[in-house]
Amino acid sequence: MDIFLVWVDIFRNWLTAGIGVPALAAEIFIKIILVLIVIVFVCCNLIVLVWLERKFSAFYAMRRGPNRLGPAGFFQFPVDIVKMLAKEDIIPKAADLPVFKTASICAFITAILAWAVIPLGKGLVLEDLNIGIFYFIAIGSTGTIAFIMAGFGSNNKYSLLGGMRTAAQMISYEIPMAFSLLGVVMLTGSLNLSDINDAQRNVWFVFPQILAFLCYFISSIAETNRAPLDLSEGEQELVAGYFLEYSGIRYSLFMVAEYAHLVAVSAIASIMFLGGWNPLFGLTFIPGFVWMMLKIYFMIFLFMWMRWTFPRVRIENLMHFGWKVLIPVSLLNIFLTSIGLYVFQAITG
Amino acid sequence: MTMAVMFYIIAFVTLGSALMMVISKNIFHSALLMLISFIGVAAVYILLHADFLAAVQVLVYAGAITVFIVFGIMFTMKGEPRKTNPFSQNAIPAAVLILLFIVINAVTVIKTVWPFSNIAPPETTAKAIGDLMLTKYVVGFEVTAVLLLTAMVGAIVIVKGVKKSS
Amino acid sequence: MFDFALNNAWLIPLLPALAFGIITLFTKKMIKLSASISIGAILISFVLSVILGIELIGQGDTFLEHPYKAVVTWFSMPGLSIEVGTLIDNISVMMLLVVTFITSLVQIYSLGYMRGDPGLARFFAYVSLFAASMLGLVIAPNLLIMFVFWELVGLCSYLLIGFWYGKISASAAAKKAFITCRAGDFGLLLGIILLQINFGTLDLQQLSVMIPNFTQYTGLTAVGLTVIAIILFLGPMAKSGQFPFHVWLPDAMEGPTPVSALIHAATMVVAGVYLVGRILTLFITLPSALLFVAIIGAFTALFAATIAITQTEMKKILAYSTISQLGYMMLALGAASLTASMFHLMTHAFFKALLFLGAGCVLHAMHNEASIWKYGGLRKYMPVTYWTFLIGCLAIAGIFPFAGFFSKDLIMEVTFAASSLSGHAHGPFPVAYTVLFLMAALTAFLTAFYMFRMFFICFHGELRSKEVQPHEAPKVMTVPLIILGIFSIISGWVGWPGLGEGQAFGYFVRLGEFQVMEANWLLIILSTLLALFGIGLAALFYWKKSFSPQAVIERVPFLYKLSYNKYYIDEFYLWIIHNIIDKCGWLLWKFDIYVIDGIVNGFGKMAQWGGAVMRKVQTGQLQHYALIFFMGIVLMLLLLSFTGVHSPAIGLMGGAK
Amino acid sequence: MIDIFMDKFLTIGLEHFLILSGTLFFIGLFAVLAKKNVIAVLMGIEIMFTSVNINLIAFNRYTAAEALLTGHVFAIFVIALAAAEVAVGLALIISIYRQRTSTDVQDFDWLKW
Repeated sequence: MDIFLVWVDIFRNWLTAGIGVPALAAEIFIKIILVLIVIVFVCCNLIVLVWLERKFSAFYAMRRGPNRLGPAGFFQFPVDIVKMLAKEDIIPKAADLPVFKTASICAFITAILAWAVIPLGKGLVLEDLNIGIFYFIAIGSTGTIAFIMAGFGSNNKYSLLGGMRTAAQMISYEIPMAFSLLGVVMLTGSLNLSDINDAQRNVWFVFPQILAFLCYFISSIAETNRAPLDLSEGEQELVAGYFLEYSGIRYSLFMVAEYAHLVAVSAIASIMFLGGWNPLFGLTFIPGFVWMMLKIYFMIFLFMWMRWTFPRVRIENLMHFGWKVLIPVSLLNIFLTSIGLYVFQAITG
Repeated sequence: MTMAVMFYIIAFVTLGSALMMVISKNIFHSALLMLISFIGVAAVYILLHADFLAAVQVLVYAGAITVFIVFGIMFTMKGEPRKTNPFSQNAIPAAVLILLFIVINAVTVIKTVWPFSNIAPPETTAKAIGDLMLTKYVVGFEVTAVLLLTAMVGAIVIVKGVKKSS
Repeated sequence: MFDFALNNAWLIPLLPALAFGIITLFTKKMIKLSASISIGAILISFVLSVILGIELIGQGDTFLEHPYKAVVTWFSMPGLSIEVGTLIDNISVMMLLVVTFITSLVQIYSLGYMRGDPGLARFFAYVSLFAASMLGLVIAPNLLIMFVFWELVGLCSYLLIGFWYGKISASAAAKKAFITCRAGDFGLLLGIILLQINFGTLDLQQLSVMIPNFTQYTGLTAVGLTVIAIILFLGPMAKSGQFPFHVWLPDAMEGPTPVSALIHAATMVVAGVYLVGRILTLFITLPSALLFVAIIGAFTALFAATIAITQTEMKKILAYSTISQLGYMMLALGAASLTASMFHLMTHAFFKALLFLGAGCVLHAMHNEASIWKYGGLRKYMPVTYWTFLIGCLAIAGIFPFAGFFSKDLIMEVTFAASSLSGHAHGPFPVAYTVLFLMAALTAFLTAFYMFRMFFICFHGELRSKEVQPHEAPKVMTVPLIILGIFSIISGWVGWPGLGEGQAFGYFVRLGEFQVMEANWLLIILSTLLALFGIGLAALFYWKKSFSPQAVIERVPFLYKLSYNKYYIDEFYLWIIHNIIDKCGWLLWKFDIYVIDGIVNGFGKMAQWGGAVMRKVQTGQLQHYALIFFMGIVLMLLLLSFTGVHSPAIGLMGGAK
Repeated sequence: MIDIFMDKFLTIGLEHFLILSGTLFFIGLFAVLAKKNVIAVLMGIEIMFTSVNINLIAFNRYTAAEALLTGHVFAIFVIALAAAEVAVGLALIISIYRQRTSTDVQDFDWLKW
């Protein structure tokens, strides 16, 4: 069943018994390899996502999109990556060097750290924490600081404004996001993502928690800084926001972070609301991992649809919507959920 | 052994970044070093089997308080960033005082015989904390909620000011 | 009705006080309403007093033996308990009657006299306040309350003398009156405090019980108590214008004439007499003090009379006669006779009020011309005033059957009884009283002389002033005159010698046992003769012009000048003030500036210097404070850990052992 | 002697955490006492709050009589308090800054006059 865990066990046995590596070192070695696998997985996703995004945007704009390299222009992005890595890493003279340099790394790390608790299938997870979802929220909140660092470190007014906008936006939308996830946690009584996934064998939580799902969906758009809520980039007024001064590999790290975050958010959405790796229509012969990826990509599709359909909102509308609509609605959801739970318990005894 | 190594690494990071925070001449760097110190403290919590609190620490301190402070820095910063966080004249007496304190604290702690019970920590802390909070300490919980609301309203009123209407 | 009046005797002073309050606060702008309120209040008080008076007369000496006392405790502390309330006995009721009666009449009279004055409402307010204070003084149950009202009375006197505050002389006179009285009041307060310290009470009844046996209650010697009595007596001396405090009373005539009549003749100035009468036990217990009172009284009487002979202003003459008559009252008290004193107080109130109000009419008619040498022949212009004034003069001169005859005769009689001339003198100082008696007799002669001197100059002969056309005063002024005239005639008859229990004045108002007074024909004839002699002499000098007064003056210019300038007392006082008190003041001022101020400024400098040093510590920097605070903590920690003290604090901090 | 010391040194126990938290606390206090910028002072206070939480949890871990998480609950209360404190503190700092255009604590000397 847990083919992933079996592989890990085999590998560990091979290390300790076969080669004779000490247990602790083997454990650390395995962890490092696993982390690398996760990073590679995320980056692979990135290639697909960038291609998808370009195709989607072309589709919605009634264009063709990339179509020269490879089938349907699929190899456009790898080439782009090579170009980016080869580019000169320009650092402004007035920049706050340590901050400027670490900012992009921080953004990448915080995006990747969230993947530590996200299971892609049964046991297919780095660390199945008891407080997985809470960990996810906590790590998500630290992402803010990377954007501020980037904005500040660039020593550029547009960057600084972009960074501050990002911080304000992310802090504001973290609250409805956490509150909307709280409804699901109340239903399952656990913070563990696997437990939550297992609880949806019969019914997906998107149905009893439709309000929460909507809240989560909107606030995760804000969390990932994607249009129509990508105020921090705001090409028209802020040129490119916090990563205005970045180029080359540092810029690509921000890109990777954004897409990693997008995939993570989608994964959480599918685990929390769409049943995770539980199969649809009893199609159990398809592995859970595939179901999971399908759901993730469905969510990504929704995000992209949103992105290329709606125009960008103004900053005060964004804040008003976050504080005056989403938070009350998510609180209402918690209230309704608790009443529903109480009634349910009263009925079933 | 593992525990000791981890502890000393974490302690080094935590204390070092805290000390650097104090020493740093750039207030923004100070804030970032404070963040590192906070994360180090979260790691200390994990060492103490308090994983829920570690997450809370990261969420509140690293996610919210640091951002607040950075906001405050950005609202109030002016001039050369490298000179934004100088020491005052009483730095040296304060340093002597702090050293004395640290020594006294260490001596006091080492010389004291502590009553150990060493009960194994519960596996899931979140549930236990929730139970305690909503049963035994429910009053404190509610009071804290009211305090937070009051602080929020107070902060808004202080910054925005009260419009003198009518 | 009587019970109501008795139980609510506090209403008698309260009503005028209320009138004062209402007028000052609300009706100051409405003169007629203010006057009505004031007069209405005093009339109600008068009616209440009359009710009390009638009932008390019916009851004989019940209330004299057992005064009605209704009090509540005002404040109380160990050794001192002060009650406020009313003490109703025959003496106070007599005073109530006199005061309310005279006040009512004077207020009605003022309606005419003060007509058109812009401050009339204020006038009525002051008079009401005065009436309230005087009535409160009369029924005060203890010395402290009495003192409070005493001061209030002084305040009203000040306000009313300075009523026309635009006049410099008026305001100066007001200040003079106030300051002079304060000088005496200091003694009074001191005496009261000494009494309180020694006897532990200020209640009049308790004092009158305790004082005769003072050796039982206190450690005082007779000399000590005498000193206290004399210190206490300073207050009455000042208030009643006794020598040497008499200087304010003639100056007080700067006030409106009704005020002079009311306050400086009939009521307020007798407060001193009344107070001494209230605690006469104290003086009777101490013969030396009694003699002191008598000497002061007799001397003042004679002294003022000699001044009055040469004065040229009607009100001044009347003022000196007042001083003289007050001296008589003091003499009577000094002869240990409350009856004689109170009797003379009552009759004097009537005829002196009459005289002053008559003088007011004259002034009114002569457009405030002061000098009597400008008058003359007023008889035909103002007959009512003439006749009533004549009654007043006869009464004060002591001609039978007018009131003054009886009261003055009683005083002579009690003084005579104490002197060695009477053959069976009681008391330790018969010789001294003989002298006093002779002085009183001389004063009686002088009184008759100067009163009729004034009378003849004013009302007989020809009008000397050419500017004015005198006219009779309006009804509202003459009716009070007539009423007072009637009382000046009949009020003396209650003292008819030989009246027995339940009839004689001496039965109702007395101290000690009642004795039916026997007529001493020798004295009666002597005093009548003296008075007639004085009148005759005045008539010869100023009516018939048989002798020229000028010739007499030229014969003894020194004496004339002495008398005319009031024995230079004022100048003497001024000299003292200028040369001694001012110099002392200058000295004290220098002392104050250089020594006291030096010390005070030195403290200030020290504080400044200390502050300048200490403010270095107070930097206002929170961090400094926090640093010092934590330094303190470190010190405490080190101290505790090195001394090894096992205190709870160290336990709290972690229990280092 | 050295063995005992090494043993003490390598066996992580309550004392280690207490010394860690105490040192952290005093470093925060150092920031409070010695920094000019008021935001640095605020950061020092935050550090002090955090270090107190280490104490609470360490005591709960090592000396709790029963397996209750009272220390954790109180740490959460402290964290909430710290959040409230930083919000109000920053609000005060910003409103003072608007009036004085300074964040230097030595300019905040109204206590003096």
